[in-house]
Amino acid sequence: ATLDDVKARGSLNCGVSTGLTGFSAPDANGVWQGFDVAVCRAVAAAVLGDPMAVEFVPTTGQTRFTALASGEIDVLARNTTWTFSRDVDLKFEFIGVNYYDGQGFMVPKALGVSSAKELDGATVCIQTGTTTELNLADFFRVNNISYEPVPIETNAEAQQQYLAGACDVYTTDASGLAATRASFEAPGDHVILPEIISKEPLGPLVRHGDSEWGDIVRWTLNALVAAEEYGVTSANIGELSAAPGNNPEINRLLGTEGELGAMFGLEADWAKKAIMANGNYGEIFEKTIGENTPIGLSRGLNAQWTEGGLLYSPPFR
Amino acid sequence: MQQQSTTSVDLSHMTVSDEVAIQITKMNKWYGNFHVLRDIDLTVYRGERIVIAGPSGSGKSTMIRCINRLEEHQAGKIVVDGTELGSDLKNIDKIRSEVGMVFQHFNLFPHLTILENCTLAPIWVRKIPKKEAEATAMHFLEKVKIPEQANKYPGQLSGGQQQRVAIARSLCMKPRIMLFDEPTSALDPEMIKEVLDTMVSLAEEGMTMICVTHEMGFAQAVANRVIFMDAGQIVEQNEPKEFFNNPQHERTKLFLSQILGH
Amino acid sequence: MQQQSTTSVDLSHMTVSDEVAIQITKMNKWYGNFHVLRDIDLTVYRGERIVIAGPSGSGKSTMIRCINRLEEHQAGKIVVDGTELGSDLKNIDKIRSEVGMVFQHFNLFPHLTILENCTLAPIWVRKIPKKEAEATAMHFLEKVKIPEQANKYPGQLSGGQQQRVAIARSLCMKPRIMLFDEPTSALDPEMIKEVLDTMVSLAEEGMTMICVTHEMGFAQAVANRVIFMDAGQIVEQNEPKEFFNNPQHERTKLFLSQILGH
Amino acid sequence: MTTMTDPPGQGFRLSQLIYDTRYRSLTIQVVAMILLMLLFSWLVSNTIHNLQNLGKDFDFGFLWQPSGYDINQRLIDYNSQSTHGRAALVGILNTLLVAALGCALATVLGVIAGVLRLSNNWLVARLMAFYVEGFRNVPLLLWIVLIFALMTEGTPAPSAFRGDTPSASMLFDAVAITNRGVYIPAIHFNAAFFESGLYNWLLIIAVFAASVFAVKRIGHWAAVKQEATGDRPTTWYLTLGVLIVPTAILMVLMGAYFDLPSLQGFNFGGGVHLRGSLIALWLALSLYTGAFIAEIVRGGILAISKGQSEAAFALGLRPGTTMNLVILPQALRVIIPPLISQFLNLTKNSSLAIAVGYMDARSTLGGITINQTGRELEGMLLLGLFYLVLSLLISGVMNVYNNSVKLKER
Amino acid sequence: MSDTHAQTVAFVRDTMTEQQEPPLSQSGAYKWMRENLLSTPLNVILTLVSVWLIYSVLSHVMPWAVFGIWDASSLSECRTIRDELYGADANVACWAVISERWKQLLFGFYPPEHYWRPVLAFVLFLVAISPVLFSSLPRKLLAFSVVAPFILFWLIWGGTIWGPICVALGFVIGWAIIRYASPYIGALGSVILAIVVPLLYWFVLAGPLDDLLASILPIGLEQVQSKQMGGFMLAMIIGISGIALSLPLGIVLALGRQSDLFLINKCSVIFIEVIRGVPLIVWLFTASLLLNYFLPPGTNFDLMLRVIIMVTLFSSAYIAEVVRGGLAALPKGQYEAADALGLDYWKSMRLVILPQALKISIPGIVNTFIGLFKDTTLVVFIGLLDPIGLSNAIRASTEWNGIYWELFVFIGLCFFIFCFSMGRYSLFLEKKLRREHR
Ligand SMILES: Nc1ncnc2c1ncn2[C@@H]1O[C@H](COP(=O)(O)OP(=O)(O)OP(=O)(O)O)[C@@H](O)[C@H]1O
Ligand SMILES: Nc1ncnc2c1ncn2[C@@H]1O[C@H](COP(=O)(O)OP(=O)(O)OP(=O)(O)O)[C@@H](O)[C@H]1O
Ligand SMILES: NC(=O)CC[C@H](N)C(=O)O
Ligand SMILES: [Mg+2]
Ligand SMILES: [Mg+2]
Repeated sequence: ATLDDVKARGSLNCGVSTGLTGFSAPDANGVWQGFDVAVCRAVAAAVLGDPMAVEFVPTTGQTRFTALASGEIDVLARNTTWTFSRDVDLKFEFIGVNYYDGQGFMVPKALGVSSAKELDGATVCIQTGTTTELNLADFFRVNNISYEPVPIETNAEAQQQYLAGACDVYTTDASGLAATRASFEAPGDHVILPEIISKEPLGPLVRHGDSEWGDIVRWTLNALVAAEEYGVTSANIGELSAAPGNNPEINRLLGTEGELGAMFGLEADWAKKAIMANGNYGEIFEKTIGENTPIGLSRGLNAQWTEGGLLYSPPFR
Repeated sequence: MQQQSTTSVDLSHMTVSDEVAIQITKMNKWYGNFHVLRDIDLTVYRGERIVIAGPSGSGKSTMIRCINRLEEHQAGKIVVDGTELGSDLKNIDKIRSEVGMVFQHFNLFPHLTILENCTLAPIWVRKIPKKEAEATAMHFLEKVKIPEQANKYPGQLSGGQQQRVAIARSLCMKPRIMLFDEPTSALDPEMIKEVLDTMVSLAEEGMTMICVTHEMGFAQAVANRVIFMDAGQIVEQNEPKEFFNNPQHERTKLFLSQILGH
Repeated sequence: MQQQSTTSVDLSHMTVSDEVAIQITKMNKWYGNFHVLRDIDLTVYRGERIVIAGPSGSGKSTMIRCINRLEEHQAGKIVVDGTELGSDLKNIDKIRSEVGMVFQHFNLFPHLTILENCTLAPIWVRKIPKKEAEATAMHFLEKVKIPEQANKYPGQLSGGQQQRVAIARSLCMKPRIMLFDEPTSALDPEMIKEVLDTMVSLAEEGMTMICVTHEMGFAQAVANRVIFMDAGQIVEQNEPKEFFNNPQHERTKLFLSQILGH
Repeated sequence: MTTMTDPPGQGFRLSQLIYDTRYRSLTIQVVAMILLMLLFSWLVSNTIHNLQNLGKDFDFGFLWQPSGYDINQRLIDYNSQSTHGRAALVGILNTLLVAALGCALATVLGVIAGVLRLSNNWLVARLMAFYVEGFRNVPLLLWIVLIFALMTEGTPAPSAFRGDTPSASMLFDAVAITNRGVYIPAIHFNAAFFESGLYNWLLIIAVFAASVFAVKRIGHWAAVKQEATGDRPTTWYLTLGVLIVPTAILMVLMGAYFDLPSLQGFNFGGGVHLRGSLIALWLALSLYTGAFIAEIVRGGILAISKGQSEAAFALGLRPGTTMNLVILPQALRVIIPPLISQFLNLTKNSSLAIAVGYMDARSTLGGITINQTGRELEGMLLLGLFYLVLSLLISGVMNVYNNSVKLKER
Repeated sequence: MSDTHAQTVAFVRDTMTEQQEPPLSQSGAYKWMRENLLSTPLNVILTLVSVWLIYSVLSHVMPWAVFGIWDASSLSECRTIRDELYGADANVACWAVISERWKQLLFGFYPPEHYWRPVLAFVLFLVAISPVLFSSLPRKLLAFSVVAPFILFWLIWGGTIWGPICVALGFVIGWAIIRYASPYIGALGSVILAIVVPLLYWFVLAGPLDDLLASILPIGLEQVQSKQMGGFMLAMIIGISGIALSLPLGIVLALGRQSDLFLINKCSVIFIEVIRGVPLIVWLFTASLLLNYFLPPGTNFDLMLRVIIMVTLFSSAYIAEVVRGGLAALPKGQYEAADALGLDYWKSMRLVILPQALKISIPGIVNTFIGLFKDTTLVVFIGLLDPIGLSNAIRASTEWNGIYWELFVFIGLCFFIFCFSMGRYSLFLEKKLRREHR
């Protein structure tokens, strides 16, 4: 089983994107950082007790699924949209959503375009092997306008082509657009068009057939979300986990009460370690892509359900 | 054709024993549909020196190549030193290590020194310690009169010297029978003599030899028996004097007239 | 060196006209800074058969190659059949189609049959209808005694046959002068004879020939004149009998003693 | 006295399996067969097991499902509603297109460079040596990336052609070189004979082919005439006329006109769009392979000994005729086999299209389709088969050619 | 009849003419120019075109390259310096990216304090390969060539020294069995044993033995992950191990293709043709994506190792063809002489045929290696950091975003120097072989 493999290996193989600032990119020291990376680290912390025990495998839109299916990676955390066919036909298991997104368009301001409908005849940079590629085809077909797709492997390449003017428009998940624009020299020269043409619930996924492993990843993600909901942060987690407090939900989450960890073969404090890795969901968001980062994404749909968002962790019981 | 100086050697003191070295009975061979050797019958006694002559394409090479199984015969029987040549690899190996062969084009191994050429088979086939093999090799190199070349490579030797090395290489396996396939026909006239002299000295020691050659001087001087082949058959065999002076078969007469008429 | 059977031919009935075929005056040639031909003066009359001899590197090949401008000379004058060889392309073409040349290595075209080899130039240079060219070619192939090979490819012929084809190929252009550059030196002894015989029969017909060769038998039998070259110069020339029996120059004597001493 | 033993007993002994030449080869082959089978069944059972674990099957049905993605360069009708199979076909055609274009240009470049490298012009020969060594000793991928970068970074975007004082302008008002590719004039018909452009072009090609055939007949006629009279009639103007006039007349009849590219909206409209990816891949493949071909051509010409041309000159043949009748026919035999294996390499190397996003067979069948359907095993198998069949076809052609031109030897 | 001319033309030279200088028009720079640049109108045109071409390329490239800026820490800093020095519209190279990152391009993310290891490994590799490449060197060096692979492996990947030693021990065991056991159990038996025993040893004993030795005497170097290797070092590792490992397989395939045994022959042919008929990149994808399908569930090994395996299979097909050429070039007499001396198939191959065939094949092998070395750049598509992959990574960093030519020029130059000199070596070897064959 995957869990045994990971334990035996002593490290988690985690598929991430080849480089998307804020989501997954190596920093100056070669250490991977970002929103998606944090999920991997949390899982590694939960399973192995060490958030750094992760081997990151950079994947492109095209290679990610084969990498996962062939077992080269144990979990794929690469802003991947949860779709029916990926779940059912490609035989993967999406274990949740860590970012609710939609597909957007970015154009240079100088082009004077204000709506995606005005893009008739435009050249569009698009990452191959993504849902955005399919959505794009649908969008232009439905609106009966023409376009010229320029297929591209990685975000870095797309950025380069777009900046060089080899395409008029770059389209991908809105979060990806924001992240890309943030790394431009002059982000202000580019606008993200108002249309969001699709639903893109992005989440980590694992292979079909190993439900125990799926459970571990799923509940690790849930733990991060729940932690934010219950106000467990990396600042107060030490205190909270030292002794059982009066919130049983928190106690069960942090393993000071009940046997949740043992149920799927982890230590009792698995969730504590996972949260300690990078903080709770909210902390991770703020640190990596939040409004105070150059990427500057607001929580929007990704706020807790209690705050009008869609994040809703099932109970730890 | 130049007559060689070898005519002066007297080999009459040498005895031929009754022991059979090679016994070929009703041997036939085909290349595809082409019948190369037809009903060959031949008995060679130990110590005999046989010369095979015949026009080109008559199957001389093929016959002696059958004797150490470089070619496979398809019918009949070849018994060498009491061992029948069949498809049994062990027998083949045994026979090959008892039968030495010298080729027209020497076929020395160019990447090995003369000494290594001579010790290769003794060491790897006979499993003789290297020292001993080298001593034997030097002995035979002295015999063919080129011990001083032992550490050179074949490419550095003249054709005649190369052929003598080839003979020494065969001798190092201490074979009981030696086969020669036109050993001098790739050589310049001066070198032919060197090689023939070596062969004569071998003959003097009583080695059983079968030699395909057109050197009729050599045949007359050394052979016990001359065999004439044509179209895959043995047409005539006789002792040399009779053979040359008094050929019986028409084909032999014709052949001899051509050979000697040059 | 074997004396060829050609010695028995008698060419004394043949006439040499007064007409000048080739006139070379004060011709000089350099390869880079190397002075290959120095002040060559030579007059060849129509019907003459000239043999050029000399040590290797003396410039024999270079000289006859200058005659049909395979090499360019840098000073002096070459007049062939009344046309001066200069840089004028028309003259060069004219001379080349009147001067036939046979090379040491035959240089047949391997992708064409013998017949095509022989008709190529007549058709494309002389603009002769194919039928006619083929008839001529067969005529000359018969002359060199290999009409039956007409449809084979050069690779299928022996060296001697190939050289005879090369001669026939030149003849098909009906040249008035033939140049031979060591036509037999790439051949086996038996084949040399075939080719020399062909050349003798050409000589008998009164063809003007210049021939670089070491076949002194041929020179004695066929040539009107033997020219001896050394170090890029004509050192001595004379009729064959005189040349061989009574050489004048030291250099010639030395050369002849070496050649004939074999 | 003889020491002949009786022939060994006729009974079959086990050791004969190893020591008897009759059975030995059989034994070896059977053992090899068994080992091979074991290896295969091991691999297959692993695969089956792994597929089962993943809950997948082995099924080519995906080829008939709609693909959902668009392909920018398509030689046949295709849209996002077409099947994956058709997408694969589009990719295959794109591969064949760039391979064919590449082979053609590489041959031209190679022949020119190879011949010039032998030129007695010192400067030109050096220059060509520089070209050959430069391209042969640097990885193809680098050249592709480099030329693509040159395309995208070194050329203006279409927007540069816009405005009253554009910073870039079209060549002859007909060709626009942009970082999205090159736009060249297209030929259109306003009195076309058929609805579909394809048929019109087929008609033109047919007429042109007929002209080519006629030219061949003219050549034949000239040859016959030459055989008969010895003089070859001058035919070049006839040839030229026959080659051009009928096609030209047909074009005029069909109302052919140039459709010049012009800036429309975001991009140039009209004309033919040669995409940057195609151009970069094409140029890089051609330049790279051209360098190898140059060496082959040079070697081929050098392999024809100097004696051949000297013999031809001595017979009075002019240099041109010598080239045509003596040197080339021989050089071609030497050149063509390695040339074809270069074509093979070029075709395989076209799979580097991945570096520039050119939609070839690997990108469609072996890329997006695999990714959208999760059929990596099936997809890669088909892709491998495609290349394999292509290679075998090309080398088959080579063998036929080799056998047909083999020189006859004794 | 007037056979008189012969008499009248009789001539004997009395004074020999001396060697003279050629006429002026025939020597010196003038002649050289005339002949090499301006001999015909076409040539004049070609010369002019070439001069123009060279001028226009150099006039663009030279100032760019020569005035390049070597000292800056980012592209924008480069641009500031350029603006100060030459003004804003000057076009000059920013070589600073090379001076800052060249180590990365050479070694990837190999820990800098351990750079000496790959460097030393490279030097040792050169020493090990030299007796193979230059036959004039003492044969004793070959002994070092045999142990070198283990040393090189250890130097580059680190870990305890016992790992490579334990692996090497397996080979020693196999060799010892063949050497000493064959008199007792026969050639065939000893060969089978020599394959089975080391395999058993490697699978069962080597691991524990390694651990044991390591715990007793922990000598070793710090371990370095394959992931950390990149750049030219990666290209070298893949190329060299690919060729070295494919050599035995290639030889076996070549022998198989020459074999009379139908099945063996056909299998070799199919293997070779299939491998060669499909682009390397497809094989690399297979290695990275599909290999796990064919292996037992749960196997998971290093991507680099998988690439090396695939590259080995790939180049073995090419090597097989090269070796086959070498085998075919040997005269039939060599095979017959070996047979006639009583050598069996394997002995005659090992002692007589292969030593000669391989020597003839070395130029071809070197050429295969050059091709393979260039092809290692393709690993960028499966996520390994070869020089081109690293250049992408460097470009992706904020400091150097937007830099192209400098990196390409540097990488191209490195490849060129390496491949060109290897190519020259193989040419030299071919010429030498041709001389020796005469
Ligand atoms: N491998 C082969 N396949 C088919 N035919 C062969 C083969 N080897 C030899 N032959 C034919 O068998 C016949 C006998 O050949 P063999 O070499 O024994 O003749 P030979 O008497 O030695 O002639 P030579 O004096 O020319 O060496 C010849 O006609 C030859 O063409
Ligand atoms: N292309 C060339 N470049 C430079 N030197 C040459 C060239 N061709 C020939 N030579 C030199 O010119 C001299 C005369 O050569 P040539 O071939 O005419 O001699 P030869 O008398 O025909 O000798 P041989 O009997 O060996 O054929 C020789 O020293 C030769 O080395
Ligand atoms: N642009 C991307 O890399 C991801 C696109 C999209 N979210 C997908 O899963 O296909
Ligand atoms: Mg024979
Ligand atoms: Mg000469």
